[in-house]
Amino acid sequence: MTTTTRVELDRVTIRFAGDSGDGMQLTGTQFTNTSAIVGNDLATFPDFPAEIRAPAGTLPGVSSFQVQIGETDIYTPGDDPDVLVAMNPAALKVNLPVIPKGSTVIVDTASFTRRNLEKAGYDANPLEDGSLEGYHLIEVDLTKLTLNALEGLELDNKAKTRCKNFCALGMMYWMYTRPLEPTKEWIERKFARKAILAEANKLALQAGYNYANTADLMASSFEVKPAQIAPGIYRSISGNQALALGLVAASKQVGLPIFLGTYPITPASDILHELSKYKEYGVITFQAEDEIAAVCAAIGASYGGGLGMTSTSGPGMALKSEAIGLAVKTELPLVIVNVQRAGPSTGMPTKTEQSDLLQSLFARNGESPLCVISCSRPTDCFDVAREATEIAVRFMTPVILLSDGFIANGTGPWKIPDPDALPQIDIHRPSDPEDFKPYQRAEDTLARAWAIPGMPGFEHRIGGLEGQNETGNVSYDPKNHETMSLLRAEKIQRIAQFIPEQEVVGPESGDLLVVSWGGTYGSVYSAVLQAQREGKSVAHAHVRYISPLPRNLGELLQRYKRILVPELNLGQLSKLLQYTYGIKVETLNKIQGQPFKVREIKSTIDALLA
Amino acid sequence: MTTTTRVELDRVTIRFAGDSGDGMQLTGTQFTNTSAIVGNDLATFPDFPAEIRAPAGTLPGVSSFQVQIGETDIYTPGDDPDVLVAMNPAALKVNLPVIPKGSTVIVDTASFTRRNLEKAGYDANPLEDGSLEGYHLIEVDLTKLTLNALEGLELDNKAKTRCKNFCALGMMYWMYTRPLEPTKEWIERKFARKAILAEANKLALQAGYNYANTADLMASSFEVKPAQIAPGIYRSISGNQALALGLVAASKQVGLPIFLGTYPITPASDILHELSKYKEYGVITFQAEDEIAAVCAAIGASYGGGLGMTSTSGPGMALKSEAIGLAVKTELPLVIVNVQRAGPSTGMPTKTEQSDLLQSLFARNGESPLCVISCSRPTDCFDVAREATEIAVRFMTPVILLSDGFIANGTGPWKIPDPDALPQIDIHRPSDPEDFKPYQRAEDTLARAWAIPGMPGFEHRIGGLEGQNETGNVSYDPKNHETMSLLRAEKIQRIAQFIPEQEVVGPESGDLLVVSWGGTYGSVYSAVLQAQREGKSVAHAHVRYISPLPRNLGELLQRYKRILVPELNLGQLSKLLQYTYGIKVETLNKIQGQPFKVREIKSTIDALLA
Amino acid sequence: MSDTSTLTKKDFTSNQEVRWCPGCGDYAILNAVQSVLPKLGIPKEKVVFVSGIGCSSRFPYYMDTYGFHTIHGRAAAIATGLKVTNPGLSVWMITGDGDSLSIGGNHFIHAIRRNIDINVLLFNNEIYGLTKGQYSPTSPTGLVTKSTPYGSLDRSFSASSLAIGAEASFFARAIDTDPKYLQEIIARATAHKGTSVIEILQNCVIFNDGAHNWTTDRASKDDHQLRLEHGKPMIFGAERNKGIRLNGIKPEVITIGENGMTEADVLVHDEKTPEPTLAYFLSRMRAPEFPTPLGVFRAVEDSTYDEQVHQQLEDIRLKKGQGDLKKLLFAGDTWEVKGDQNHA
Amino acid sequence: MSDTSTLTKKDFTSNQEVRWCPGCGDYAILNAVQSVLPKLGIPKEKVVFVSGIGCSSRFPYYMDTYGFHTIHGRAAAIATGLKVTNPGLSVWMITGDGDSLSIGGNHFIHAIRRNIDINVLLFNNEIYGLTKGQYSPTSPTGLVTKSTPYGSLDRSFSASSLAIGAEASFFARAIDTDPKYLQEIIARATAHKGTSVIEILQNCVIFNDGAHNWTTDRASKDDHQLRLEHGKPMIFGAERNKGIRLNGIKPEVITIGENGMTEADVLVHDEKTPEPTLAYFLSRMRAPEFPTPLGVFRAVEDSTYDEQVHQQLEDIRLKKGQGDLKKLLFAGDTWEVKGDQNHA
Ligand SMILES: Cc1ncc(C[n+]2csc(CCOP(=O)(O)OP(=O)(O)O)c2C)c(N)n1
Ligand SMILES: Cc1ncc(C[n+]2csc(CCOP(=O)(O)OP(=O)(O)O)c2C)c(N)n1
Ligand code: SF4
Ligand code: SF4
Ligand SMILES: [Mg+2]
Ligand SMILES: [Mg+2]
Repeated sequence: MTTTTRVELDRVTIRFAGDSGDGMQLTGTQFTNTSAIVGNDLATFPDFPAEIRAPAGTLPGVSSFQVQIGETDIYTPGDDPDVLVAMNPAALKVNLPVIPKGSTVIVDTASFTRRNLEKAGYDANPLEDGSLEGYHLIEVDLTKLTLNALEGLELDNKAKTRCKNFCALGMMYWMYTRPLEPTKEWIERKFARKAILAEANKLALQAGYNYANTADLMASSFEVKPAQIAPGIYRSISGNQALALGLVAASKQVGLPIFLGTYPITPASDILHELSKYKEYGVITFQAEDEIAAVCAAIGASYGGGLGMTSTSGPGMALKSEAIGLAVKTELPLVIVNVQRAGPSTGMPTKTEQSDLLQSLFARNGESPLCVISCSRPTDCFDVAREATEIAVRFMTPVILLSDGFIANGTGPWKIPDPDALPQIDIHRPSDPEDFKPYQRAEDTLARAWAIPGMPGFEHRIGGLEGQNETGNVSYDPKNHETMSLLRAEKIQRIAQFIPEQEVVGPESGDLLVVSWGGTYGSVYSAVLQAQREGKSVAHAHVRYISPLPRNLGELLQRYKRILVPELNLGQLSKLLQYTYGIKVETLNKIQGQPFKVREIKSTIDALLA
Repeated sequence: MTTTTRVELDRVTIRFAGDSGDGMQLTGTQFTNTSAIVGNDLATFPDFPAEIRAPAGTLPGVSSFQVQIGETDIYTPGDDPDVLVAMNPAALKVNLPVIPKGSTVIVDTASFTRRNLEKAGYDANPLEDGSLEGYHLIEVDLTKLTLNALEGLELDNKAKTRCKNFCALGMMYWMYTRPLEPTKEWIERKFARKAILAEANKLALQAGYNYANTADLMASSFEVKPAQIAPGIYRSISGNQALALGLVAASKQVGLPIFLGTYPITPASDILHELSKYKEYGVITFQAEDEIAAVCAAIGASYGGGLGMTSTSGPGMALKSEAIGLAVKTELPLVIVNVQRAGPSTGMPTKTEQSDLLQSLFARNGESPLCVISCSRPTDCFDVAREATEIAVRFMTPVILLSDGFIANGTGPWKIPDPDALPQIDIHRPSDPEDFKPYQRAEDTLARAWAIPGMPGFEHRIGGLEGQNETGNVSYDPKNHETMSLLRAEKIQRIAQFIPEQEVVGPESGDLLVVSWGGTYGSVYSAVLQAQREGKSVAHAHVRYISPLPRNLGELLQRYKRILVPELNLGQLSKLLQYTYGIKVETLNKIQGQPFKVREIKSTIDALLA
Repeated sequence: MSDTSTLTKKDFTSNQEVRWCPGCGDYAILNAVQSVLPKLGIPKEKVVFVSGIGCSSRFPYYMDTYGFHTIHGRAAAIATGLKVTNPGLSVWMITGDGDSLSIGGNHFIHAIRRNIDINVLLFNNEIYGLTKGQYSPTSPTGLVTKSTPYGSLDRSFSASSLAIGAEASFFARAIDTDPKYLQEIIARATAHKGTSVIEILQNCVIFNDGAHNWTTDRASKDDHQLRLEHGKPMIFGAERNKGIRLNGIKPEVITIGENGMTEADVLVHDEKTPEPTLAYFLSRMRAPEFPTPLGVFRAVEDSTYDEQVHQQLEDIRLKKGQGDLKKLLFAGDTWEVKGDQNHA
Repeated sequence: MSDTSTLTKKDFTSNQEVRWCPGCGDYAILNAVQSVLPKLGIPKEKVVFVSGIGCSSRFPYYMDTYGFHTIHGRAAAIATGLKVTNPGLSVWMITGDGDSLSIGGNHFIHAIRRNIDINVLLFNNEIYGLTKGQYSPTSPTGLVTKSTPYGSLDRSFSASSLAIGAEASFFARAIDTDPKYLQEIIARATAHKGTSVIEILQNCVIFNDGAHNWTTDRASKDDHQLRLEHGKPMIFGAERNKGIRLNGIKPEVITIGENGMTEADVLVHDEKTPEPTLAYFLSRMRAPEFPTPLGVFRAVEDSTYDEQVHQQLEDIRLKKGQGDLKKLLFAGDTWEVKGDQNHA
C-alpha cells in the first residue's frame, strides 16, 4: 500500500460510460447504492440509447450513468462530471465533449483496438494523438486486470471479460473511499444460483480496488462526507418505482383495487412492469391492445368501482385524448400517468422533455377541464401518485400526472414513510335510492356521488352526450349545456381549495422569482440557492399543481419584479401563467432531450439581475 | 283578391319549424333560394335534432330553419324571428320561447290534436289557453287546405298531407311578395320521374299562395327590396359545399389530385358526401375504418405525391392527433378540416361551438407547431379551403382548417368566381439527385423540397424519430434536436410573411377593438356596425389566421384602449392573445350550442363603453 | 342482492322515450331483450349495458339497468375493464356494424381473443344509421350510399368469419323479425361463459331498407334460413327436405330423396367441436347459393380472461399471503439514518 | 424509369448502419429482401417500404429505396393512402406482431378486407422487442415476460386464422432461418395482386429466444414443417411418409403405408380454391399435434381496392368527360346580379 493523500470533497459527479452490453447502468446503480448506504445524498441520471441495441462498440450503442454524491443537499445528478469512466472508444467519443478540462478520465486501454476505434469513428487513437490533453488521463488495462484476477476460475474468457465493469467499480470505490461489502452482498444475492459468477464478479471488484490502492497512477483518494439527512429507513428508488408504489399505497388509502389499463411505451413501461408484480396487493394490470383500449378499460374499471388508471408517454397520450374526454364528461375518477419524452411524434423515446403540458390541458375536443399535477423528482413520485388518486376519487375527475424520462429513470434516496400513517380516503357514495340523481353534486367539491353497478336501486345511465343537470339524462337544452360546461370547469377550480398554497423558497418578494415545474426542480433549485448565497434577491416557486394552479399563485407572482420560467420545451408553463394572470414572464427554454445544467439556469438568473 | 297594403321592410327573419318529417329544411331552402334570386342578401341557420329521428310529434323531433333576408348587407340569420311557421304543437312549444311578442305565428290547426298536444307535453291547447297572447296568431288548417287543393289527384291522403309544407311556403311567398316560379321549376326537376308528385306539390304551393292572397286574416303583405350586391353570377351554397368546392379548385390550382381520407361524423360528413360525387375531377374519397386510418391514409397520399386531406369533427380530431404529429415531424402537406361541434366528448353533435381552437394548437405530444386557419361564413369556406391547401403545399406542413356546425350547414349567396382566374400554385420539387437532402430547406419559406416515390435518384427515408438537419437521418444529437425544434417552429412563423396583414373595420385606433374568429363573424360584425352607427369608437378585427397570427396583430391590438373577444367557448382565442402579446382582454363567452345573437354582443359593447 | 323472481319486463324499461325511426328493427330487439331479461334470474342491479355510438348504441338509455353510452367503437374495451374489475356483473355490449367492425374492429377481436365474459349484441344493418346513411364494412360491394354515390368498392367483412378468425368461443346469428328465436339465442349467450357474440340481422328502414329481405321474407324464409341445432343434421326448407352436405371441405346443398341422398348424408351440427373450423365453414355459407345459417355456430367452453385474472390474484395471494404494504415499501436494499447525527 | 436489369443487392442497401441485436432474425430477413428485390424487375425508385414501430419496423432505414418509418400500428393505413394515390408503386409494409396484431389490428384486417395491393411482411417473434420484452397477442398463454411476471393470461391470436377470417386473398408463412425459401415466398407475394400477407416466424434472441425452435430446429424440421405446394398432396416428414388427411372437417396426420393409408388419402393443397375455408383449416394446424404449415396457404385473385378506385374514376370520366371546374362551380340554381343596379 502506497501512501496516498485523502482529500475531502463536499460533492462529486461521476459518469460511467460504455457499450450497452458493458453493464454501465448496473455499475452506476451499485456505486449509487453504496454511496447512499454510507450516508451521502445523491441524484442520478441514467442515459441509455434508443430502444434497440446498436451493434457493440458503435456510438449509438453507448450507455451512460451519471451520479452526483454529496455532503449537502443534492438536487441534480451534477452538471459536469469530475470523473468519466469510459469503457471503450465510442464511450469516450460520445462523452468527452461534456467533460470539463481538468477532470479525470479513466479508460480501458484494452478496448482501444483498431476495430473499436473505427467503429467509434476515430481516425487516430485519442489516447495517443493529444486529444486528451488537459485531462487527468488514467489508462488501465481493465481487461487484462480482470482476466488475471479470474485466472483460476473455470469460465471462458468472454465470460470473464464481462466482469470488467466490476473491476472499474472497485477502482472507483477506492478512489471515493467506499466499502465493498454492500456490492459483494448484492453480487451474492444476484448470482445465488451461479456461484462461479458471483465469485468472478467479487474477485474483479476486489482486483480493481486493490489495483487503485496499489498503483502509483492515483495520487489521492477522496472522501465525500455523509449528508445531513433526516433520520429514518431509506432505500434508493427510481421515479417509476416510486410512482408504482404510490399508486399501491393510494389503493390502500382508498380501499379500492387498482386496475391499470396500459400499453407498453418508453419511458413509462416500467410502471406496468412494477405493478404487474404486486398481485398479492390486488393490483390488476391489463396490457391492452393499444392505448385507446388501455384508457377505455381503465374508464370501465372506474365505472365498475375500481381505481382506473393508465400510464403512457406522449404518443400514447395523444391516442387517449378522445376517451379522456369521455371520463371528463361522465365525471369518473381516472389517473392518467404521462411520462414525458422528447417529441414531436416518435421523437427521441429515451430522452427527456417537458413538452406535454399544454397537450395535457387542451388535447380534447370541446371544453373539457381536468386536473393536472406534476412530479419534481424520483422520490416525489410516491406522494404525487397518492395525491393524484385522492383528487380523482374526491372530485370524480380524471387527473393527469406528468412525470418525465429524467425523473422516471433517475433515482434518489427515499425515506420510506410509515404506511400506517397514511390517512384513509373516503368515497362519496349515494345513500338513498329514492330520488337518486347521478349528477347531483356535493356542495363543497361539486363532485357527484359515485354509484356503481351492483348497488341495488341506483340503476342509471351515463354517457358522452351532454346530460341534463342532476339527472344526467341526454339534453340538448342550450342553457343546460352552458350550466354543465361551467359546472365542470368550476369543479376543477374547486380543487384549488383542497391543494396547498404555493410556497416559495427565498424572499417573500424581490427582484426575481424563478418558477419551475416537473423534473427541472433540482437544477432550478440548486441555481436559485447559489444565487441566494451570492446575496441576490431571488426566490424559487416550484409549481406542482398545473390545473388548477394554486389559489395564491396570481397574487404571489405580483410580488416580484420579474418572473423567470425555465422549461425543457419551447415555453408552456410560461404561456399558462401569461394567459392566466395577464403577466409577462421571461423564458428559458432548452429542448435537447437533456436536463438543465445548474449553471445554465444560474447564468440566466445572473443575466436578468445584472 | 282583397285589397291589402304592401309594407316595405329592410330586413325580415322567418323561422320554419315542424317535425323532422315535415320537410322544414327543404321549405326553408326554397324560401332562401327564391329570395336570393329576387336579389335579397341573406343568411340561414338550419337547426335540426340529434342524429336519430325522434318519434313524430315529439319535442326532440323538431327541426327548424331560420333565414334572414334583407336589403342591406346581412351577416347573420337574424336574432329574433318576425315570423314563426309552426307545423305542429311540438314545433310551437320548442320555438315560442325565442319568438318576441308582437311577432307573427302561423300554425297548422289540423295538427293540434289531443295526441299531438300530449306528445309535445302540452296540458292545454296553447291556441286556446291564452299562451299566444301578444303574438299575431294566424291559424290555418293547412292539412285541409292541402287536401282540398289536391282533391282530384290519385294519391292517398298520407301522400297528399305530405305536401302541406309547400302550402305553407306558398303563404309565405305571398306574404313576402316572392314569385312562385323558381320553386315550381325546382319541383319539376326534383320530381321529374314522378309527375303526380310534382303536380301535387305545385298545387299545394299555389293553394297556399292563393289562400293568403284571398283570406282576410292577412292584413298586409311585405316587400323586402333587393340588396345592393356586386354584379356576377350567384348561387346559394352551404359551408360544407363551399369547402368541398374550394378543395377541388385548389386541386386544380396545384395540379394534383385530392385524396380525402375520412370517416363520417356530424357535422362534417357532407364534405365527404360532396367530394365523393366529383370523380370526374379525379377526386379520390376514402371512407376509412376510423379517423386514425383516415388521416394516416391522407398522410400516405401526401407522401405519395397527392393532396392528402382529411375531414372530421371534435372527437375524430382527438383521435387524429398522434398521426398529425407524424405529419408535423415529417413535414408533409396535409389539410385537416375540423367542423367543430359542441363538446366535450360526444357532446351535442348537431350543435355548433368554437371550442377546438386550443385543441388544434396543442393536441399533440412534444412541440409540434402547425398552421391553423378558420372560416367566417359559408361562402368564405371556398377561399379558406384554397388557402389551406396552398399553405400546406408551399410550406410542407399540416394545416388545420376550423369550420363549425353553424357555418357548415348555413347557407349564403355566393358570387361564383371565375375558376380560370385562380392562380397556379407551384410545387417545390428537388431538381438534382446528386447531393439531394430531404430536409434541405428553401430560404424564404424554410420548406423542404417535396420528393415523391417514383422519382429516380431521390430515394430517401423519413419517419417519426428525430432526424438530423438536412439529411433527415435518425439522430439523437441533443443540439440537433433543438435546431430542428426551432426550425419547425420558425417555419410556421414564416407563414406570417405569406398571409395578409390583419385588417380592421372601423377606426384605426380607439376605445374598443372587438376581435373575433370563425363563425361568429356575422354577429360580431353586425353588432360593431350598429355601435359605429351610434357613433361609438369601436372597430372590428376578424382573425382568420390563428397560427401563425397575422404579423401586425400585436401592434394593432396596442392601438385600442380595450379589447373584447367574444367566443362560443369558455375563452380560447383570448388565451392565445393574452399569452402571445402579454395583454389583457375582455371575454364574452357563450356555450349553448347556438350562435351569438347580435344584441348579445352589442349589449356587451355598450356596457364596456358605458 | 335484489329478488329476481318477481322481475317483469317493466322492471327493465326505463322512463326515457324510445327514439328510433318508426319501423326500425331496433324496437323488436329492445323488446326481446326486455322480455327475456326477467327470465334469466339475474338481479337487475347486476346488469350493465355498455354501448358505443350509433343508432343501436342508444339502447342502454331504454333499459332500466345500469348503462354506459360510451364513445364510438370502444364499448368492448370499456366493457373489458368493467367486467375484469367487477366480475359479478352481467355485462352486455350493444354495438352496430360500424361501431364494432369499423372503428371498433380491433377491440372487438381482442375482446374475443381474451374471451372476456360479456354478451355482445351486434346490430348488423349493413349501414351507418346514426350518421345518416354511409356504407359500413358489412355493406355489400357496390352499394350506393351517401358516401358512395357511384357504388362502394370495398369487399365486405363477414362478421361471423371475422369473429371466428379471432376464435370466438361463442358465435350465433339471429334476426330482428323473429324476436322469440332471438330471446332463445340471448338466453343461450347468457348461459355461455366467455365472449358471446350474437350477430342480429337488423333492418334500417330509412337508409338500407330490406337489406336482409332475402333471409327474412316470410314467404321464402323456410328455404332461406338454416336453423342450426347442436347434434342435429343441417336440414332446412319448407318441406324440410334440403340439407347441407360436406363435399371435401366445401358445403353443398342437397335434396333428401333426390340423387340417392338421404338424411345420413347431411352434415350434423356440432357447436362444441374444439377447433373453430366447422363454425368458419358455416360462416362462409351465404345467399343465394346457401341458406343463411341462424342459431349457435359455436359454443365452446374455455377459460375467460376475467376469471383467470382473479384466479391468478388468488393463487398468488395463497402463495404469498395478502400483500402487506409495509413489506412492499421496505423491500430491497434499505439503510437507516439514525438520530440527528450522521453515521459513517 | 430506371433500368432494372443491372440492379444488384448493393443497390438496395442503404448507408445506414444496421442496428439490431447480434443474432436477431431480422438480419436474415433483411438479407433475403435485399437479395430478392433486384430479381423482381421493379425499378428501384418505385419501391417503397412503409413500416410502423418496432425493432422490425426499422427495416426501411436499411433499404436504399423510398421508405417511411411511420407510427405504431398505422403502416397499413398509410400504405393504403400511398398505394391508392400512386398505384404504380410497389408498396411493402414491414410490421411486427405487436405493430400489426395489437395496436394495428384494425388497419391490418381492413387492408386485407379491401385487398389493397401491398406486400405485408409480418415479423412474428411473439414478443415486443423494441420496448424490451412484453408479451404480444401472439405470445403463447402463460409466457413469462416483463409485463407478465406470473405468466400471461390472454389466449393468443393465430395470425393466419385472423387474416383468413378477414378473407385474405394471399397468405403465406415463412421462417427467418431459411432465407432461400423466404425469397421464393416473397417473389410469390410480389406476383400476387392484392394484399399479400407473409407471416415470417422470426427469432428475437434477446427477449424470446427459441420461440420457433419446434418448427425451425434443423434436426427435426422435416418432421415439424409441412411445405405447402399447390396441387400437391400435403406430405411431410424426414422420410416423406407422413401426410394430412381430411377427417370430416378436421385434419389428421397419417403415415403412408400404415393402416392401409396411401398417398391417395392425403389431402391435396389447393391455394386457389375460391372460399377460404381450406386456408382456415390449415391455419388451425399447430404444434405439437401437427407440423407447421409453411408456404402459400391461399392465393386467390380478386379485384383490389386501388385498382377499383382508378377504374371507377376512369369509368365516370368516360361517361361524364374530364371534370370542368367551371361547370362544377356554376352548377345548380344560379342567378345573375347585373351591372351596378339592382334587378327586381
Ligand atoms: C370518433 C367518432 N367518429 C365518428 C362518429 C360518428 N358516428 C357515430 S355513429 C357512427 C356509425 C354508426 O353506424 P353503426 O355502428 O353501424 O350503428 P347504427 O347507427 O347503424 O346502429 C358514426 C360514424 C363518432 N360519434 N365518433
Ligand atoms: C403509440 C405508441 N404506443 C406504444 C409505442 C411503444 N412501442 C414501440 S414498438 C412496440 C411494440 C413492438 O413489438 P412488435 O410490433 O412485435 O415489434 P418487434 O419490436 O417485436 O419487432 C411498442 C409497444 C409507440 N412507439 N407508440
Ligand atoms: S336510421 Fe335506421 S337504424 Fe337508425 S333508428 Fe332509423 S331505421 Fe333505425
Ligand atoms: S430485441 Fe429482439 S427483435 Fe429486437 S433487435 Fe433485439 S433480437 Fe431483434
Ligand atoms: Mg349499422
Ligand atoms: Mg414482435
